[in-house]
Amino acid sequence: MRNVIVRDAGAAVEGIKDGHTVMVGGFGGAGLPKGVITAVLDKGVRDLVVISNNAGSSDDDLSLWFSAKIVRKIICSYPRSAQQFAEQYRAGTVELELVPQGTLVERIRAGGAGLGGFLSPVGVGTVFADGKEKVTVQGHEFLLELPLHADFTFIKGHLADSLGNITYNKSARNHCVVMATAGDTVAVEVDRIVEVGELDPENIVTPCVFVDRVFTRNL
Amino acid sequence: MRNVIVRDAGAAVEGIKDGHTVMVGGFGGAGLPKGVITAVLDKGVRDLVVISNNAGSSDDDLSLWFSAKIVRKIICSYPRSAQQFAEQYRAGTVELELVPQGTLVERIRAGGAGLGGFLSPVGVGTVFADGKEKVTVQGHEFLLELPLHADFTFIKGHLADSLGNITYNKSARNHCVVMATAGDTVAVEVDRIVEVGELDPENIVTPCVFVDRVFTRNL
Amino acid sequence: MMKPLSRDALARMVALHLPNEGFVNLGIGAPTQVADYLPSGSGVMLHSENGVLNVGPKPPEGQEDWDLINAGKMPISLKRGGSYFDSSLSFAMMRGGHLDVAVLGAFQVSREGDLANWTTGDNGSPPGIGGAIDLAVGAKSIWVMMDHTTRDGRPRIVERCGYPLTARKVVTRIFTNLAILDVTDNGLVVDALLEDMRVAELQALTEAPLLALGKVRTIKQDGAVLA
Amino acid sequence: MMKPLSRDALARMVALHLPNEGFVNLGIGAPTQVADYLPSGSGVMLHSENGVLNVGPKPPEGQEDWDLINAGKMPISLKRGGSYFDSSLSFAMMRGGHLDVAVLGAFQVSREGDLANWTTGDNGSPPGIGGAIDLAVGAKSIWVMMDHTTRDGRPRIVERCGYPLTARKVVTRIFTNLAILDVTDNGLVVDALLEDMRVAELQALTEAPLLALGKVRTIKQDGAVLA
Repeated sequence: MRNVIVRDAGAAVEGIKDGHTVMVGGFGGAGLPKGVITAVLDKGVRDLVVISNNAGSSDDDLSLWFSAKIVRKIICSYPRSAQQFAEQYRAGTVELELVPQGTLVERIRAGGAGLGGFLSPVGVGTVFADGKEKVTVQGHEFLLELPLHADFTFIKGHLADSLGNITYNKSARNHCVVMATAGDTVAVEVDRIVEVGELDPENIVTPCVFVDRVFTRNL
Repeated sequence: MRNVIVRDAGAAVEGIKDGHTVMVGGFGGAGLPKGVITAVLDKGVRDLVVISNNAGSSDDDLSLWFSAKIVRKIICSYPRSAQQFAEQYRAGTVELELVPQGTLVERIRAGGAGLGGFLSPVGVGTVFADGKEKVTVQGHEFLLELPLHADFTFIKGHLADSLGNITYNKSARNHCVVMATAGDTVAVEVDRIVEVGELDPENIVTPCVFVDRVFTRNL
Repeated sequence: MMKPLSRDALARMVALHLPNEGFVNLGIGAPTQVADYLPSGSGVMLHSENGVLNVGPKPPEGQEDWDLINAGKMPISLKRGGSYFDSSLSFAMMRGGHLDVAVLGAFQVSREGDLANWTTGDNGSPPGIGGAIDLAVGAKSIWVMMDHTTRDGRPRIVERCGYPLTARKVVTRIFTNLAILDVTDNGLVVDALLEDMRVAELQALTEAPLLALGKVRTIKQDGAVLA
Repeated sequence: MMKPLSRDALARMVALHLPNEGFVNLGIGAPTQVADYLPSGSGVMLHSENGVLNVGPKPPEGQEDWDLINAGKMPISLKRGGSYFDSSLSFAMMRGGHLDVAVLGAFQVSREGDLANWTTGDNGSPPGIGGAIDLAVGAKSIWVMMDHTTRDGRPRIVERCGYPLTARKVVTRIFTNLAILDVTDNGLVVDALLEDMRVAELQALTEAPLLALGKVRTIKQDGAVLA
């Protein structure tokens, strides 16, 4: 039977390479898979393109990747209170693609759902329309937004079984749920692993088809 | 406190008018709100535009609406085994817009999510591309699909509280979950009404913000 | 003349205007404070963009759950009948017009309801947009809550926004520490004004022209408004 | 010459080829039967378009739950570790390339892998497309399972489909009651053939040209295939 449980965060990030695009779940600390932060650093990769809502604001999050200068570009909605990122940004050593949060999530969903893009009313008439194709439908103007996809997706769940079915805890679902659909390799850090059959089929949020690796953190 | 419970199916369809667009949930009988079928008939409305996966195949579903000739057009994916519809279709008294099932669901989702449309790979190079705008993104051809929205949405849930939070039973979720987001008035037939607080916040599938009316069937 | 409303009084004034049983999103910063002044029994349900409906108050110290936070990343609680969902559904709620009111902070609002609330364009600091722009486009009513002028006395309610726009023609109502203004097709209409203040005095602090068409209601020091 | 494979034997042949632990969708009609022949321990997880993952067998008579059905609207059960979800997520799985194999019935398949499986264009009856087209575009591998010819002996594997297309260049493998063919850039390659049948005999029943490049495996009457 399928078993996606891996030993630790190191095994969860195995195969990550220079230049990869990496999605990292979380809104603030909720949904952030902290175990992979150092595991990725340990792999010695660089030039990463990171897709995440924030750009790190404490000593156990994406800030560490900016300090270590392994990020070439970040696609995110709210890189405030992000001191390490801000330093790299001011120095011109990291590229920022700022995306409205709802558009960011929807672009990730499009990537996971096999869509070529979508028409959004968000950003029309603002700097967020710059460089984007405008499409008018039934008299309303929209921006054509393109899908996002990643080589690796790292997210935080609550419970998992060995098949890879995932539940989340409270507001920690945030971007994790769509990110789980949009990575070539999807690795999920969870609080606890349960027996197959323990999760109520009605309450599984991410079905196992989307999940490649599951691990618990060595605390 | 908000209380969306109404007396019966008749109250749930109150306000429906000639020419309205109506979404009806269900895949076969699962998720089909059978109580509203006769309630709508009782209102004496006609010229409805119906959005549903199927076109009825038994004596307690959309077949009744076709028998009564109250449907002007149906937008659906699989109107097979639908005898009453087929008769009207052959007679030329009802219009059919045939939409691939995944595209149907996604168009409804776009309607509920405030998007102007999306680019789908489904249907490229087939008759389903006829009359649709083709958009090429990064060398791939897509069809521009437009959102669907309804005046009334009728779906079937399992449990509801008086705020309008909804859960579903097994595969009866199907199209109901997105349809709940895309109607001006959303009425949900449920098996049972529970106290506010009884539904686990992690397991509510349709949050109450989408729901206007809830009723149980008088069996 | 009375002093401008305190932050608390302004929050209270906004809270007292929210529709009963409405679904409301309070933006990060000052608008978050509105939650503290909702009348008991108002039935207002608060939405948080990160995937929470029916947000409750801050939990007691020591009982914070950092998996249960609001858009400002501060610990919250969940009221009975609340629910959790992912960001795609949360933004579908926002962009899809399912929320009745969004209360947002702003740097500037124009006569036509243009909103500038995400950046002053200051060089150096990385900009952040977050979810405010999705709310501004999607909620049924967009209310702005802000000081009437900048700290150095310049108007924030202007003919045309000088700062980068968040969205065009979306603001429907402006609550400031001096007044309540309605954004109408005819222009900005004064709905309520600080007690003892005159419309001409308010106009002097406002770049866009103001209309006082009907009866102007009176704002008391505690944020209550009298007809 | 041996008789063509029975429906059961064809279903068994397809079942034996599915990848261990693969995520598989079985189309309505004949492909549904493949489920009955999955080797125990294969770990194959079946997906149903109406929102079920890890579909189990038909429940015993009297224990049907009409809220738990498959794409053919017949009662099913759920295996341990299965899950329910709504159609938008279900079709995201399909269109987004998350399923390993979709096994679909067909009226015709072309040399290049064009698929025609939704309508023969007969006049009168309303057409139905359902979810087959989404699968055909999205699954990583599209396998067709069908009789090699029509009832009156005409080829179904053709140069160009005469019936309306479901999708272009998507079929990767064809399982018929006579043979297994791989759709390659060079054309249709015979992978396996009914015992005692010759490639020339198969070609006579096939409009598109066939290639027998390497060793052709042997299909036994029960659907087993020998190297």
